[in-house]
Amino acid sequence: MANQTAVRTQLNLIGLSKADYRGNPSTLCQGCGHNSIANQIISACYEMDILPETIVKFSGIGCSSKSPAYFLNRSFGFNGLHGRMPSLATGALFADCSLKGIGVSGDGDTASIGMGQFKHVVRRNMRLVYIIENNGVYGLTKGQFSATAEMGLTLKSQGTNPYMPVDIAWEALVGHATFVARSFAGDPKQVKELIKAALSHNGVAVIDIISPCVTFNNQDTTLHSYAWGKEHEVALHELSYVPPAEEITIDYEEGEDKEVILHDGSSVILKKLERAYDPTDRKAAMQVLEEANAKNILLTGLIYINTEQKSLVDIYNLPDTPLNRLPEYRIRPSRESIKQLNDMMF
Amino acid sequence: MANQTAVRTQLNLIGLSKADYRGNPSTLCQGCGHNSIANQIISACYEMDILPETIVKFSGIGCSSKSPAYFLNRSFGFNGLHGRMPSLATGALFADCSLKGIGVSGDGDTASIGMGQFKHVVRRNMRLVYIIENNGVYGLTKGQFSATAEMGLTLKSQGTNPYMPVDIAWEALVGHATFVARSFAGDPKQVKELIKAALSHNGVAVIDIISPCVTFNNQDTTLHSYAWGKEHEVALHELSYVPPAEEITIDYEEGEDKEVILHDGSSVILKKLERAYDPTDRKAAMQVLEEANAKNILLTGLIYINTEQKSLVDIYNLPDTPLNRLPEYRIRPSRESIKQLNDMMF
Amino acid sequence: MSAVNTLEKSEVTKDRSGVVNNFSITVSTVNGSGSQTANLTILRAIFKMGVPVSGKNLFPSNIQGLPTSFTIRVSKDGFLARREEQEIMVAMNPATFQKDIEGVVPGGVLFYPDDLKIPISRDDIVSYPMPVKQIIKEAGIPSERRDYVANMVYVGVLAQILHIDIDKIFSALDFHFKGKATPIEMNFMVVKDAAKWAAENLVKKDPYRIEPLNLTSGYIMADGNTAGALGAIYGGVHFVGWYPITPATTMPEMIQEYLPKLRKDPETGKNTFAVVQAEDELAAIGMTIGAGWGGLRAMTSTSGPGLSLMTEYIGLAYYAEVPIVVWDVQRVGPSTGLPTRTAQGDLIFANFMGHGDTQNVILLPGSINECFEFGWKAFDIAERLQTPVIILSDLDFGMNQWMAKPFEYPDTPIDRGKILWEEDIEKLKGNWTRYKDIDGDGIPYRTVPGNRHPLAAYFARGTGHDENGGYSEDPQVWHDLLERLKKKFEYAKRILPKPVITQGTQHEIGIIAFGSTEPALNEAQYLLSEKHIPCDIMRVRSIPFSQDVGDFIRNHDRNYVVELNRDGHLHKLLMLECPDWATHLISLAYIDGLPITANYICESIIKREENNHG
Amino acid sequence: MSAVNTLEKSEVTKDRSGVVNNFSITVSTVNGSGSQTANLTILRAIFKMGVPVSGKNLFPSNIQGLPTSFTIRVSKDGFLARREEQEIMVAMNPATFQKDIEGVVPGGVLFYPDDLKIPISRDDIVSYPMPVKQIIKEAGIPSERRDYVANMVYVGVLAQILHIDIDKIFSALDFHFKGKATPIEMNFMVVKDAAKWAAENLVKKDPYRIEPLNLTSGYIMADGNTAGALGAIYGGVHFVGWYPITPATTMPEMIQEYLPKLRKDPETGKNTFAVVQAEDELAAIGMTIGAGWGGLRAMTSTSGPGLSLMTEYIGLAYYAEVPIVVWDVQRVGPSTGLPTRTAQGDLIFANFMGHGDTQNVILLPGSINECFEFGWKAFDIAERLQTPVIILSDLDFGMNQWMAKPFEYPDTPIDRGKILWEEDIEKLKGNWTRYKDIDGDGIPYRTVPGNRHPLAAYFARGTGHDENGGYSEDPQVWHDLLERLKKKFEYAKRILPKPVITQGTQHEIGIIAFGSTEPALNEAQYLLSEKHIPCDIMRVRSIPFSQDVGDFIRNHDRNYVVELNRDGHLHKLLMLECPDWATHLISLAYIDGLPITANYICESIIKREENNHG
Ligand SMILES: Cc1ncc(C[n+]2csc(CCOP(=O)(O)OP(=O)(O)O)c2C)c(N)n1
Ligand SMILES: Cc1ncc(C[n+]2csc(CCOP(=O)(O)OP(=O)(O)O)c2C)c(N)n1
Ligand code: SF4
Ligand code: SF4
Ligand SMILES: [Mg+2]
Ligand SMILES: [Mg+2]
Repeated sequence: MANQTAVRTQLNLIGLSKADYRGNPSTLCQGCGHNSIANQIISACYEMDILPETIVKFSGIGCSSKSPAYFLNRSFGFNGLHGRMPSLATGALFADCSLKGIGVSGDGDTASIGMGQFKHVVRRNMRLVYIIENNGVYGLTKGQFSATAEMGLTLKSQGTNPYMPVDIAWEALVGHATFVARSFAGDPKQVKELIKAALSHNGVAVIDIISPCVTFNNQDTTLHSYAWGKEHEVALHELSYVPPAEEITIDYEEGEDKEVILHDGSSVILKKLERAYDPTDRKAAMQVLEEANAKNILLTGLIYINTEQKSLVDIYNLPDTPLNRLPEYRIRPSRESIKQLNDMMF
Repeated sequence: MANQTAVRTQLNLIGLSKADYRGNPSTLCQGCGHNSIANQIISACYEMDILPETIVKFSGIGCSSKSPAYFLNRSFGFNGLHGRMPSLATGALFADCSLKGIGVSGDGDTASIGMGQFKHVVRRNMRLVYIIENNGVYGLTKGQFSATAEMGLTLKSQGTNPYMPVDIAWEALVGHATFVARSFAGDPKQVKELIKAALSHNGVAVIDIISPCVTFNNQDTTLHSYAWGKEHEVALHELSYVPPAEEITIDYEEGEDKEVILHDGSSVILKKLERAYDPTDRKAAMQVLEEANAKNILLTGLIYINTEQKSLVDIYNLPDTPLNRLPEYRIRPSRESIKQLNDMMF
Repeated sequence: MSAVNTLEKSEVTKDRSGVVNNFSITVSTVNGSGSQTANLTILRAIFKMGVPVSGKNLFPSNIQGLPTSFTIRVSKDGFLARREEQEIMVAMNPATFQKDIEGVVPGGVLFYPDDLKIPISRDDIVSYPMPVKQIIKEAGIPSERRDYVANMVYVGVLAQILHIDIDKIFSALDFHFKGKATPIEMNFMVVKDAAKWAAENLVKKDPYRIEPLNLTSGYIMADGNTAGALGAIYGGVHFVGWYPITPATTMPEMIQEYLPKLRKDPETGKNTFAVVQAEDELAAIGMTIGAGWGGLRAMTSTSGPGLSLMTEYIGLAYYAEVPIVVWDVQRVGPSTGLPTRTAQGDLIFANFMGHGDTQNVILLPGSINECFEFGWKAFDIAERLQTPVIILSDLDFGMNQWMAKPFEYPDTPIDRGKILWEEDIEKLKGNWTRYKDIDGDGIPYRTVPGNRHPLAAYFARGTGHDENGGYSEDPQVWHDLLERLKKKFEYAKRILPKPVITQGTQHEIGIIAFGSTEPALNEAQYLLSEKHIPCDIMRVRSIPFSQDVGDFIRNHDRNYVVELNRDGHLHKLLMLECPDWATHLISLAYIDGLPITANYICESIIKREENNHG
Repeated sequence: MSAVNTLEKSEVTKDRSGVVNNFSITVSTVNGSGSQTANLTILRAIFKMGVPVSGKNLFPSNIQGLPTSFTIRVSKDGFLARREEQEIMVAMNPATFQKDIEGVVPGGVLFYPDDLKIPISRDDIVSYPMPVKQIIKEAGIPSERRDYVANMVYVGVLAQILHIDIDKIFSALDFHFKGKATPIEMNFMVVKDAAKWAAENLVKKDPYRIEPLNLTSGYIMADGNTAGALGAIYGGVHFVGWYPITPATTMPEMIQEYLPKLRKDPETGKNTFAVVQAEDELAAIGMTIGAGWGGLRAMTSTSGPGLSLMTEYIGLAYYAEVPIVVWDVQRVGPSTGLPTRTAQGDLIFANFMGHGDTQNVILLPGSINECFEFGWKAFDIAERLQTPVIILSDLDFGMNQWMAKPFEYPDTPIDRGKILWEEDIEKLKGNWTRYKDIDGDGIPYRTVPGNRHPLAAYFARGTGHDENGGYSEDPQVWHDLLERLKKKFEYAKRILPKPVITQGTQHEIGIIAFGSTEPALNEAQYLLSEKHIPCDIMRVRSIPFSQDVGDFIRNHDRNYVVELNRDGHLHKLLMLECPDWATHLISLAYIDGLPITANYICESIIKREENNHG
């Protein structure tokens, strides 16, 4: 028995060890929130028995955008341009629609330079897990305000931020995202379960994760610090991902707790904490977000999900064979067709 | 008396006739909503006794963005790049902070290519009247879907739009705009009053005006057509602008109706229509916007206003003399200073 | 090569002064009035009569109500470039009436609506008033349609006076309205009524007429954007990320129109492609690069302002070696410039675009057929070289109807370049690295997402990387990779389309050009030969230049470089190519938004030659 | 001109082999460990001892934990370029220890922390272990501060062994910490303890030492970004729109730091400027152009990727004639490239950027003093010419500390160019138009918003416009306006900084370069002259080139063009400038991210010269 358990912790159902999901050693600062998120991506994929080759990684530019090099070395990845990960991912994921995309971005990368592409990939409901490692600051360029920095935040040699912050979850919701979550790098379990749920969602899954920058924005009183997060996190629910075809062993109370069935047959169980919350209700989502702002809390959990809407690739009616594997005769019209064509060209 | 009236309709308080506010003849299509908006800008400025030289006009690219050439010929104007009017206006308005900016953009210009700059100029609360002439389509490039086109809209040679629309008022509100309005080119009176209020607002004033494209998107059943608008417009209130220092002659009921005092001492009176509505309540604004979507109505009026927040230029502590008129001795440090400076350069 | 080259020389008599099948017709109207249908109908009817013809639409950058003109050149000799002279003017627009009249050659012809109450200032031209309103009214056209069919009146009158075959007009209408009976009949009725009215009421006083020939059989008519779109479809395009911009918009629109017809998967009946309208050009290029990296044949099409916006991402594709195809249908820049006028002004920018050391493969189609051919070939080149390929077309190609030879089925199978799949990696025992030059051609091997071999994946990036794609700041690694890219571009010269040279004999004078100036060039060559100034022509078709380009240049004492821009872009690039012969290159660059004329080329050369010898 | 040029030649003895005041020190650490403070302290202390010195920081593109090195060159002769050789190595990083040791010249010196348990592979160098942890511990440094001050140990040990004046170290610390007692004392205590330890425990076995000289008095130390920032402030900058990017970020940050100190309005005490951090470079340039159009002295600063993103808007500024200043602090491209390495790879792009026919004024500062000077002058030039001015600096200038002459107060009053205010329009009786060439220099008059004269306003645009600014698609209007812009650029040549030519006598060999390669160039000239290969140097300082540039080139049989890029950008532009002399231009372009060395230049030239004659 003991022996069996040991084996089970080493290999997952598809026979891979956790090491098969690792990336290169991180070159980020020690304690950076981004590292902890990378680890949860590794764990989530390992525990979900996902073949790493079926994931494709994307990022923009920033410390956060370096992270994809630190997980899933066996997955393809593309570190694109600052603020323009979404378009890259959109194009690439058409190549083989059986692949799952994980995009990692920063708050600068998404909410400053990347606002346009962020809003539009959300609107298109591209099948992409879109993780924002949100630290309220530009890490890689050494500590300028990003668009998510709170009004009044004072940073070394930058003065005081005079603007209202961009709220990424709010933006996603208003922009018709079909999966909106917020989490906290200091709450690894929740991060992991959310990533799992996101990977099973058929559409864009925006996860706004407060991920402290220990070097440039980790004062205890500021909204993207570990200390603040630990003290102010309020989870909407306790979230557990249940793989497809697995029996639900978590005990939960119907009516009170909530189960959401995902595209691939898996589900998330949302155990009620302070109050019942239905993440399929867009109005409710707006209410809690607005409340969170008013009460100055770090509200985390699955804020909104819509499992009905078609994802971008669904509307294109593509064959099962990935487009990038189609042989010549399936992508070049027949020799005969050219005659008909010319006849049409008056 | 008759004579006097004639004179009064000819010249406003600063002695200008309406012709002094005109622009070049429009080269837009006959019946285009944009023309009607241009006319209301002319009327608003004329009626507000604004010296045309104190207005600066901006636009991006599109039929809508051509409009600034069709009003206020005596005002400076800059027709910038597609989607990038806001940055241009931001820079230019620092030149002389006594000037008022009017930016005109299209739905493509603002919500497609311009999403980033739109959201960020709003966030900065730049003192700018930002008018979106929203027709759900790209007029100038002949009828492609813009980002505000409703899901399911079918256009000639473009097929059917598969995406959820961008709701510009919603976006402005979530993005912390301090003045959010929606109107309809088919409701010229409201358009005009809103423009007046916007011109008196100290901050960004977003006016999303449904402005039908008669050439490419005016089918009776589509959400940016004249017919649909006429049938589905529901005004939040009846809106009247009262200039500063003018006595309020409109009779309105306290409690029921609402008066909002603007930065320059003018006010808007919002006469209650179906129900009492307080545009200074952000939550209420969100509610009505969400309801409007659910009920499929064209909700118009002043949706939200916040007169407290500083505008961008306010935070810079600039002198009264416009920056662009400062003489050399006020912008070049003294000759003596260079010695001290060099001493600092170890 | 364009139609003009391919007309059998024996069939034509070189007669530029004649009045039969040899003149230009300009129709001056306001845009948004539906005149495009009328003008294309005339154009197509003449074409169907076997007479070589070209049409150029000179339209404003708005949607409705501004002056617009359409010029049809009829040329039995197959000279189809723009000409400065207008023999026949159809002046429908009161706002430009005076100016329009002034443009007519002495002895020319004026058609005009009889309700235009403007005095005609010329007595050296023939004038035909047309009772447009009356004919429309009598034809019983419902009032809301009247504006649109009114233009058919001049079609009918011209048909009668110029002897355009009325049956061919029917065929043209049938084609235009895709066989839809109602509009065809309504329009044709007006044409017939107008022709009848003209027959009964007008006496022909001018010498111009069309006579049937058989010089167009075997030819087609198409615009360059459609040709490029079809080329892409035959090239197996999988993915198009685009954003609307004049004059490029119709290319993706045509792709969208024809793809479903031509490219349903023979196995499943499903789509083998995706066309996505992006939110802007930054996204369009990002999507395209993502798709190209993903192993799709990916393209975008844009014009100058969009190309400028794509600068940074194209630089990444160059350095990360991602194959993509970018069509730039040029209009007049800088900046927003003249969106509805033609130019060749993006060449030097396309060549040097992007910060740092970059280089792009550039294709320069010079005919409608090459728009089609390069449309498919560009994918082979991009995938073979793993680099962006920029195709420079222009508005004149893109949006005007040209005579062309029938499109030819690609003569080589699709070349997907060096892609390794699972079995390839297996064979190599996993022994591959993304950015290593194995074959000595500077081109590495690549894998694409979806490849499920555990050793297939790599991490692509725009930052410094070593042969494995691993992040590197090592000076030597950077230097070596950049040198390899240079080597790749050396190799490119071998596979890119060679220049087209007309008459290979050695002459003193060479004319060098690219793209849509081709018809004017051929006509100029003829005109110059008549003046006893023989010259050779080289039409450059790709960059980096192959050896042939330098050879041609060095074989000529004076090379005139003709192009539609101010700064002589091709001229500059050729000087850099042949520093030893740089002073033998003479720029004849000119830009005003109009297609070039043979006269301009001719006269410029004669003037220079006189200076040289004088 | 940099310090090196300005050292009185009589003061220096040309001795490159000596060990006194003539060697390089490299400190190898990990980044984020605070070593920058220690290294700058050494640098500044040596400078304060009157010995010419330069420091170059070679750092990775991350924030913490990766290898980084800092090289200090000490040169009594005032040669301050990078050298390949390292005499003294301070090896603090276990990860690179082996490699670091290998880099030391035979007879060189190694300092290392004594807890590094790695065998030292060399016996031809002198090694000094340093008990870093022990000294820190004994100094009683609180544990959370230990990591940061640990590096002061090597400062102290080096001071002792190399004879660096301990008082000067105090001054350096005092400067660094802006007089804040606590950090100064804590750090200085460690330095003293370490020096004491070294005095007591180490025996000097190496020949290297610093001796006080008086060659730096009257000099300052500064980096190029600070110099540029200060220049802008003295140039009366009103508006900065920017977005962070390495290595440009510190320029706006320095502007923000110094503006409030130097630029309070003498009348009101208020700010006479606004610095706005934009959401991206598209917005940064848009704001800057808006401000420039509004009559502000407006600038932005960026690096390659940002410049690429600015392409379209800069094209508009060119065509609509908006004065702006764009600093491009170059890093290695293409694409994201090597963000923390230096290059001169954006030149040709900056020159041709943007679709259509464009052209930009480019300034090429070649010293810290020119960074300052061009910093203010650029505004005069931009406003005089009404066009974007791009200043190409680079990371080596921008982020490294250089010896420089004191900044000089601008020697000309601010030139706002041809701006008309209310009274001017009044005088002209309203008779002005925005885009007309009145003075024959191609430069029109402009008004700016706020001008309340009813005839002052005009509508600016990137679309075709006539002399009034009115929208126009007229071919002639387009053509003429573009030709006028060309004329303006001809005029520009008269007012742009002329090249700096060292030794005007005619020689066979010319060396041509620009920017931060200047110190290496001067050293190379000296080295070559020692080998009896005399050569003249021309440092180009602006584009479009003035007549002098061509003259220099044509006066030399062989012109070697030295630059830090792959494709020979300056070489290409000079070939276009002098087609008749194109073959006399030889490219010595090289790029690997490191600053160029005199050796590289020297050896490349010797090799070519041998080939030439061999
Ligand atoms: C076009 C462009 N502009 C600017 C930069 C410089 N840059 C690199 S990372 C970064 C900000 C990153 O901030 P964020 O996305 O929040 O990531 P973090 O480092 O905080 O994780 C910037 C401005 C760039 N690489 N490209
Ligand atoms: C960078 C760039 N891309 C594309 C275009 C082409 N373009 C001109 S207007 C326009 C769309 C305008 O749509 P909208 O803003 O809705 O204005 P409308 O014409 O509908 O009023 C586009 C795509 C351009 N001018 N510049
Ligand atoms: S600088 Fe901040 S964001 Fe970047 S790696 Fe360090 S802690 Fe993380
Ligand atoms: S095309 Fe549409 S938007 Fe443009 S002018 Fe005509 S009606 Fe207006
Ligand atoms: Mg961040
Ligand atoms: Mg629109």
